[in-house]
Amino acid sequence: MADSLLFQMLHMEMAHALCGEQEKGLGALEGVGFRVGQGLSERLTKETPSFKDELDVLKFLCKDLWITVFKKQVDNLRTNHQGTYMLQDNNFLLLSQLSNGKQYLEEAPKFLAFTCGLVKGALSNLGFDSTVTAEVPGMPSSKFQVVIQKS
Amino acid sequence: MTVHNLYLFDRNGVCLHYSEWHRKKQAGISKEEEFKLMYGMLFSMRSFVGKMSPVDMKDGFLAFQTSKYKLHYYETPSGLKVVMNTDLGVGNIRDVLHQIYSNIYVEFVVKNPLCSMSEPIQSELFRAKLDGFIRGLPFFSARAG
Amino acid sequence: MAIFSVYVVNKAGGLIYQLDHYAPRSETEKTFSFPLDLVLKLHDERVVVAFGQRDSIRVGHAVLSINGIDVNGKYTADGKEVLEYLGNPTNYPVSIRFGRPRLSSNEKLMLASMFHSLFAIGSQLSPELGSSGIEMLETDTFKLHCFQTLTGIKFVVLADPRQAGIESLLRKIYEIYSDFALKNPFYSLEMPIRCELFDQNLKLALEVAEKAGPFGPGS
Amino acid sequence: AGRGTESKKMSSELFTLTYGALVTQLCKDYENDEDVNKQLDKMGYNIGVRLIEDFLARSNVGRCHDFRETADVIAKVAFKMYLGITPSITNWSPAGDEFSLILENNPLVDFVELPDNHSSLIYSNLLCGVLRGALEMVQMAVDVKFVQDTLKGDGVTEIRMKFVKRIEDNLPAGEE
Repeated sequence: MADSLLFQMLHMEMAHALCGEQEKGLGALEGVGFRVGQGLSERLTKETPSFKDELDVLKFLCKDLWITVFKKQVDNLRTNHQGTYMLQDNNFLLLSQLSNGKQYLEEAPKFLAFTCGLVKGALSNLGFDSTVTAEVPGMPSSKFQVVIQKS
Repeated sequence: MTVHNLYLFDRNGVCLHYSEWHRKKQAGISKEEEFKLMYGMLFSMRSFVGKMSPVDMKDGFLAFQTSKYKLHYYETPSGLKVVMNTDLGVGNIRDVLHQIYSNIYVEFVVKNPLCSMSEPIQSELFRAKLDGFIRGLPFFSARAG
Repeated sequence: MAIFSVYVVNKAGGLIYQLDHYAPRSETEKTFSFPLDLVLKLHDERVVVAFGQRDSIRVGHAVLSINGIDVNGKYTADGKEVLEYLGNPTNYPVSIRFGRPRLSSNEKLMLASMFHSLFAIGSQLSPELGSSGIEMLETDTFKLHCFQTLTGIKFVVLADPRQAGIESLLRKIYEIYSDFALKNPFYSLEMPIRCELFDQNLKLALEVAEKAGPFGPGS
Repeated sequence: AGRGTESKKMSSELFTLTYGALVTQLCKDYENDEDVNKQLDKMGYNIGVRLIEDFLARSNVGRCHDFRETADVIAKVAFKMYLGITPSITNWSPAGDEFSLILENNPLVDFVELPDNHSSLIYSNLLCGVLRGALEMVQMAVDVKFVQDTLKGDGVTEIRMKFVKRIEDNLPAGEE
């Protein structure tokens, strides 16, 4: 879709501009993602009734939020039922043009920072504090680990 | 029917990509010189056809052929030049060259933040997608060659 | 159908004969008020449109006349610079005729030698063994056909893309060349062809070939 | 989600939301608005030089030889394709080298009130960079600036575009 392309292009340029020069590096990009996550989860949950539990919120992230931003659902959600969740996207939109193997692997983190912020922001808007980290087993798949802080 | 080779040039004459599939004769000069010679030819060809044309042109130079091969040419308004050499049996493949531009170059170079638009393309994904696309063309088969 | 022109080029790339058979005129005269809404520039000693298209005035068209008086290259008839003249508001309104510039004989010489080198590069860059130089060149407005003799003379015909029978026309021209140029004692090889009979027979051959139409029988 | 227009609306909101977050972040990272404006323009330029390729590939528009033709393509094809709106084209200069794009509302400004201490911030300056970068790739050097912005209380948003010059194809150094 043409207008989803604008988002991708903007993300691309942010990853280049925000992480390029200053050493603040990924923090700025994560900050932008955080604010977008807050805003999106606000809009996406206007009509939905409140969530049953933590897992229900994570399912919302993997479906509604992921489709809006990445045009597909998360491929695999696993949890240890103690507040740690693993989201796996086997064809992550923001990596799919880069490579489908090892090339550019070392550059991957700056293309995941925004999304870590996005997930963190969405959760915080729904009342959950979390830490989100990401890793790339091999392009273009990516894994996001979400650890919910017990309040 | 055969596809011999393919060149991609940016608007300043940098050879962004070159690959070959069935090539029996090299140019007898280094690859760098060959790219410069090819680009120089295309650059002069553009002004040659522009002056020779009896009426105003739209697409301009499309192709030329010799006794043994046909060179197909496609240029975008942004100055990207796609050049494909095939055997003489291949007709108008302008839409194929446009597909290379829109489905492969735009998708895996323009939308790849780690790909500069004015240096030779390093992305392996781009090379794999291009190679796959060319091998899948109906006129690619080398059996005849 | 149309055959636009014929060029004969010698071994060294020198133009030894040129005929414009059919040169469609595309000219437009229009009155402009200041400021001119076309961007003009100097190119090859002519003032041409660099940007901006109005009605049938196209980028690349040259200023041919101002207020009905033909210009002389980049100068007006009375020797003033065209660009300066058109930059001065007091000369407005002004009537300007734009059109595709005719090729000067100098330009034709340059284009012939340009094709000569393109022809050779086409062979050098061939991915196949034993390739000739460029035999046919396709554009959206014309096809250029080239037949090179074993002695290195190139016969080049520019025609409408759908014009058929050009291969046999080229052979016909080669015959006329050997009959009326080579066999003419006053003609020295590789020099410009100024033989009346060559001219007449060539024009006749073009008429015949044109009537063959898009897919008519080769003459 | 993903129900036809709903998802289309959502993904254009995604862009405006992301853009808003970017501007907020830049306002934090840079001391003064002037630097933020410059950074937005630079980022826009980098997007424009790539976006033009996607646009040309998708729209099959040929070379533009005329500024009126360019204005139509920008307003009726490009804006429609990427932002879903069609600005009107007005205020042509006599020489036909300047025009304005008038937008009822600013497409980048869905959820934003300009914070008061940022009066000299040009919120949508990225758009100017995008247009400038894109047109430069098709050999047109242009100046682009906001002369009115609904975000600043003006009635409409007006983007002024001025043709500077045509960029000639250059032969690579060392060629004949």
